[in-house]
Amino acid sequence: MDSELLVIPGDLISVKFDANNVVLGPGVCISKKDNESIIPTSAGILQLQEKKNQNYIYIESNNKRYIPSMGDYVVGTVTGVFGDYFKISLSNFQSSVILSTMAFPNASKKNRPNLKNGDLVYARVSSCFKDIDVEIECIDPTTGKDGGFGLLEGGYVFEVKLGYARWLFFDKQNPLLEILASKCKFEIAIGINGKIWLKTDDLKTTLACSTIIENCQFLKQQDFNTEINKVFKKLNI
Amino acid sequence: MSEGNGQEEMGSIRFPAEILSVVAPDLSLKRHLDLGLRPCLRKFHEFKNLTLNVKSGLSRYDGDVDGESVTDSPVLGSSVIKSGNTTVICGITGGIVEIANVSTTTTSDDHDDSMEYTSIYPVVEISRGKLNGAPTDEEMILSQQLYETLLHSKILPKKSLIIDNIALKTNDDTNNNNNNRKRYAFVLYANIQVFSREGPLFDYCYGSLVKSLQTVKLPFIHFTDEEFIINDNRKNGGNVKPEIICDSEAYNQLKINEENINWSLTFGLVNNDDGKETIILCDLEGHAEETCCKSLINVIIDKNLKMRYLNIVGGDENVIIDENIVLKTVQLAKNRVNNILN
Amino acid sequence: MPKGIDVSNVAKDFELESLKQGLRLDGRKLNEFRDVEINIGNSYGSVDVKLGKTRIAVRISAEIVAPFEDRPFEGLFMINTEISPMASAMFESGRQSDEEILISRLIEKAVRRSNALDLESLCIIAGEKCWSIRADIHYLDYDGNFADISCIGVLCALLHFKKPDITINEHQEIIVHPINERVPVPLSILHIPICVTFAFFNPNDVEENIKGDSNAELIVVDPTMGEELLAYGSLTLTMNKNRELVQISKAGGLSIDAMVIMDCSNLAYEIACRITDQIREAIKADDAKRAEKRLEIRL
Amino acid sequence: MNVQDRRRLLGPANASPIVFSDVKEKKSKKIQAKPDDEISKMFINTGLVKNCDGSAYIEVGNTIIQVSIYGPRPIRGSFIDKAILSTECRFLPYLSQPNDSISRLTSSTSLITNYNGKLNLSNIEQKISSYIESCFLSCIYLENYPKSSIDIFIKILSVDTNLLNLVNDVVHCCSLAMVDAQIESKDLITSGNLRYLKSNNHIIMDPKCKDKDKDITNEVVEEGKLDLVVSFMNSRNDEIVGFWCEGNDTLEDDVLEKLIERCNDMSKEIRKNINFYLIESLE
Amino acid sequence: MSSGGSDELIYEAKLSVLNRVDGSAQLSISSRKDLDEGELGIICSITGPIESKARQESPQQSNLEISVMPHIGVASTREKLLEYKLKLVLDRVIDSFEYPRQLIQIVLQILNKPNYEDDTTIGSDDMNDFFSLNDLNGCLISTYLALIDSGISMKSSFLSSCCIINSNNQLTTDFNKNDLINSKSAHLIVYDLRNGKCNNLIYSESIGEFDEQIFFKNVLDKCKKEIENLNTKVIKNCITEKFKNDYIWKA
Repeated sequence: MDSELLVIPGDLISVKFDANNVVLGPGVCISKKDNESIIPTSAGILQLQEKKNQNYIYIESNNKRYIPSMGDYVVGTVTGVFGDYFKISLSNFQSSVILSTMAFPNASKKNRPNLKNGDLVYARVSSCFKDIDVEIECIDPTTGKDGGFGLLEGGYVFEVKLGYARWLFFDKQNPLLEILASKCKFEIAIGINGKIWLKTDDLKTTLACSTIIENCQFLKQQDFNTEINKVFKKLNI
Repeated sequence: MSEGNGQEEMGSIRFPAEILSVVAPDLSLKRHLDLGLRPCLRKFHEFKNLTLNVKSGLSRYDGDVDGESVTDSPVLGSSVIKSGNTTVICGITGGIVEIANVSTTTTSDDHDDSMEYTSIYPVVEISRGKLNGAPTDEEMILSQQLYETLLHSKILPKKSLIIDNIALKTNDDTNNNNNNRKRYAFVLYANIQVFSREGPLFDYCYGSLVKSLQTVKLPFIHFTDEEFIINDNRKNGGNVKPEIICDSEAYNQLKINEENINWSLTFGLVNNDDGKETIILCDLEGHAEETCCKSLINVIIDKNLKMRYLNIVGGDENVIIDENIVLKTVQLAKNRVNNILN
Repeated sequence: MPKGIDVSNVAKDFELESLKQGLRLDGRKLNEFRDVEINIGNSYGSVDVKLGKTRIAVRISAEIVAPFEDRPFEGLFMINTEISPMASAMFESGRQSDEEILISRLIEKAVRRSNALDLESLCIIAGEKCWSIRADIHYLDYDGNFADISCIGVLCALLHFKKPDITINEHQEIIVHPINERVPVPLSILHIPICVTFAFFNPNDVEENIKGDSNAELIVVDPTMGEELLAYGSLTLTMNKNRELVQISKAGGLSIDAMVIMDCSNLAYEIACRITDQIREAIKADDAKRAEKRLEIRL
Repeated sequence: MNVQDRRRLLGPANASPIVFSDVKEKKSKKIQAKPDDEISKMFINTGLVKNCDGSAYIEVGNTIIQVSIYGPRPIRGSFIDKAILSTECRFLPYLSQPNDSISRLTSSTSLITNYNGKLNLSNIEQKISSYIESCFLSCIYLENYPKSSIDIFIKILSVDTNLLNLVNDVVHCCSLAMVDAQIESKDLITSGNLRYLKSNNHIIMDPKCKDKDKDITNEVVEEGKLDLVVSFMNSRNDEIVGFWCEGNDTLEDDVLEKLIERCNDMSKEIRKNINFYLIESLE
Repeated sequence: MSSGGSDELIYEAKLSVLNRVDGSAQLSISSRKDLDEGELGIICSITGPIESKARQESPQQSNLEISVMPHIGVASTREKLLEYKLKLVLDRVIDSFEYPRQLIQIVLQILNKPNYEDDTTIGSDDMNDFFSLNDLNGCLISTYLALIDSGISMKSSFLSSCCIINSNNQLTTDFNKNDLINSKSAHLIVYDLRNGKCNNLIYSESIGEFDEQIFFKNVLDKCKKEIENLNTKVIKNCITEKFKNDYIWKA
């Protein structure tokens, strides 16, 4: 981490790039003054990536407050059932997002998904603009199938910080889920909004796994094993 | 409903100036500035006209020349400021408080711990057609600002309010009140009424407060053995028996620190179109100016044209506030204050 | 349920099922009170307390005022329990929710009305001047059980607080001696009431009037926020080390067997004793620290 | 516990208001000397306050009244077929309100805690408010303004007279403001006010003297004193829209008739003056 | 906890001190000269962007709700004015157009004040705390840190500093209540930061008798130095520390 550059809002980023080929991600903007220098708007670790001849610049930080972004996989709670849509809460105290009854596989006017208040869904952010309500969908638009989205039944849901959730979700090299999988069988749905749903065959194991995932966000990788053993032992599994 | 062919003409809408200043204040401001004018139609450095009246007829002693025509108003000093459409009426009333006979022993040779100066407790009320009496944020902030500003201006010495000569108005001479060592002081309250709220409100309220303070006269005090019952509006208790009452006529002028009499002026800073030049606007007025000028400079200048308070708010990131612009503003303020106070 | 926090059915069912199996999500036993962490500040009467993730700061202050007309021989004591959105966005600023009112009543009864603070000792000149003691509780972080932590915080701060020494001269004038001049005076605390809160859950998720083995309520002590959100009722017992019961307050719709309350009080007594000792020790440790510091300065 | 008002700077809690000994009789009389059958001069002005729809200002002696009218303005909520009229009269907080003793005899609680009806209004303020409201209710064409409200805000800036005389001036100030706000009304309301002393059958028009009721314990009880204010629509056949009587005696029918007659005369006199002012201000 | 400071003041700061809110920071400022004086302690929490109440919603920007809570007693008009001044600065630095119709809730709890025991025992109802510059200074720094912790979008970084000119014409950032009362003038200065250097003056408040020369030459220089010092010795460290903890699982 030491080699990575920690920036704070307002700093000048002294990185050379081709201005025409730059894609700005979260946490950076173009200075309004000279229209070319890139300025961070939040504190974090500056990330520069080159993909398909384009430069991606964004700031990585491990925050708590989720801000919806196009394509994110999220875990949400149904907070309202209306005629042709559901209201879904992705994060406490935040404006709810819209899940249309048509955004399900094989949905039609007659074939409505039957969700109740308090139900948990796994979905994908399908429309996200600042000035209008965010929409999510429980369908994989490329295949028209459920793609793993939809109602989450049983198990347990808990919250972690956002950077950690992203790491669990994106980083194929993260060792935690692998070690855990070697200990027990589990189903997991990781929301980029920091909510993780997890289900195993029995309650104790579910409790153990969720406790471990929650606790490991405050531990070094080398301590993961110890933590896992400790929790399993305490619960006599 | 016309059966349109879906080809409705989208005409441009023309707004009158006062509507435009509400729906698009930034545009309104910009268009005026381009013409070298302001939405209020004044020039950039032109102040609003101002009339000050300290014989408003509100005060107890206003009509008094020979001690013969004192009214029974509780107002000890007052003033009225009119500027543009705005009228600010300030009335100062008094209360009496027992000075706590609590003292601290301090061995340190430092200066006195407490300040030598005090302030007035102001309540600002802006009439704006709203029912119910809870003060708005603006009223609360103004009141607090007035309190703090007057205090820091060092105009009202604490000792001017201390009552040291209390005449004993008792027929019973045997009952010597000497063992009553209670000491009393006046406290001053200000009630500031604002009508037709417009323009630099703090400046007007502060002006009316200071002007009123200059007219305050404090009545003579007697002890009484009469059973007076009065209705105390501010307390739940209802009836209280005052131990001291004030003479209906005799008074002293309140001693204030005349040298520190000062005046507040607020300026707005905006960028003109090309962003190279910063324009100073005097006495911000109206919706467009008040919402769009996010960079402000508030200066308080005293009688001797010395700066007593400076508040720079750089709310607008496009306005660079440098030494030059501040100096220019302060100079404008000094000229204006010289006109008003001297 | 407070606005803004959405608990999914999945989480509810799981929590309840865990409780049935005697497991709590934070790994505690059902009858286990969280560890209390007491930090005493530099100023007298300034205490920070943590109970798990729940955290408060208490500040005691004193001033000289006139006593109430109908109680000329007593000083004043008031507790301010305003909860800001700092603790959680579920608490609105400037508006008291029902939960807040409940918490402030609990504390009021536990500390003020139980005469933990000897008001008569605050009298300076009868009918004229007395001390007014004020406890401001600042709620910083919320993970359940504000009642118990508030009580611990206020008592600890009251025990730690010292008011400046005063003398009255021949003119009935009060002279206050700053604390760096004369040794300040501690408050007179008559006993240390400690609150212990229990939360009740209905295992079958329906209210039933007749209790039996099949639907005996689940009881946990010192509930977390998650548990409070799920609970059907709560019971706060206030006790002191003399085994005196100061307050019983039961809220919520679930009916509770009288014997259950007996069991709860036994547990509450144990906890109250332990916490009382902890408070005493914290104060003692701070006294020792201060004495050492004074010695250092003298040397 | 006394709950501290955290939204105002009230100063020390133990401060008591200044109490003045009475202004000596001869001196107070001197300013207010006026024949009993004369109406005192008033200074009137309209349209001074800009951020409202109509305003008026009246100065009579040391009494100063300001009225602002907001309306007709749209209201939220469900449809109503005519405008809601509301009136709020406030004295500046430091003014001692006339006939305080009346309010104190009727309610032992103090002014601030009076929460019945409108928030924070004292008894006197409420009485004036409701008198004005009932006068104008019968005068304004409320049905012309559906789904709206018309709010009258009366501010007493200074007061140096008795209650009913003040009410008399308030009525005129409101009428002027109503004209300034161009609210459609049946007529312009004016009123007359007098004091009747039963013992010597004496009538004082437009009585400017203050009530001697500062002190309940040794109140000066004037036997057979009656104060009367009657408000009219003089262009509508002298219809009476308001009637308020305060006093400690009874009235015979014929005397009452006579008194109303005298009030009407006074009302007409004032109406003439107001008409004159309005015509002047048009030019 | 990162601590450090200048020759005159010791700052201690820590981020992410609270669990329920989205960003938080605790700050204390104390005098190096007189350790017995006690510290100014402030804790700041930020929640947001969250759903705004309908009546507070603004169509294009986020709405800032700022509450300052005193260490003793309830919030009064004094705190209202502090909140207003804070808002003047935060409106400039928070990128409020990024979160239209949303609410950002900022709570500042004053935990300690230097020598507060002395203040409260004097039984007067007079407002003892005449000067709010110190509080404003602490509030600004802790709000900045909490904002950084929350990840809320900002146009620039900022820090503040305050100083007095005492009766001997000396400029100092270390002063107690007495010094303040007897000072010739007192100043609070806020700058935005660019790469650790003071960039633009974004807020200033000066009370007392002073002239333009003193303000521009001495006061601004002194405060700039203090701000840059604070940034390099304390702020940077505690932000780095936060990120180390946040990404501990990567190590």
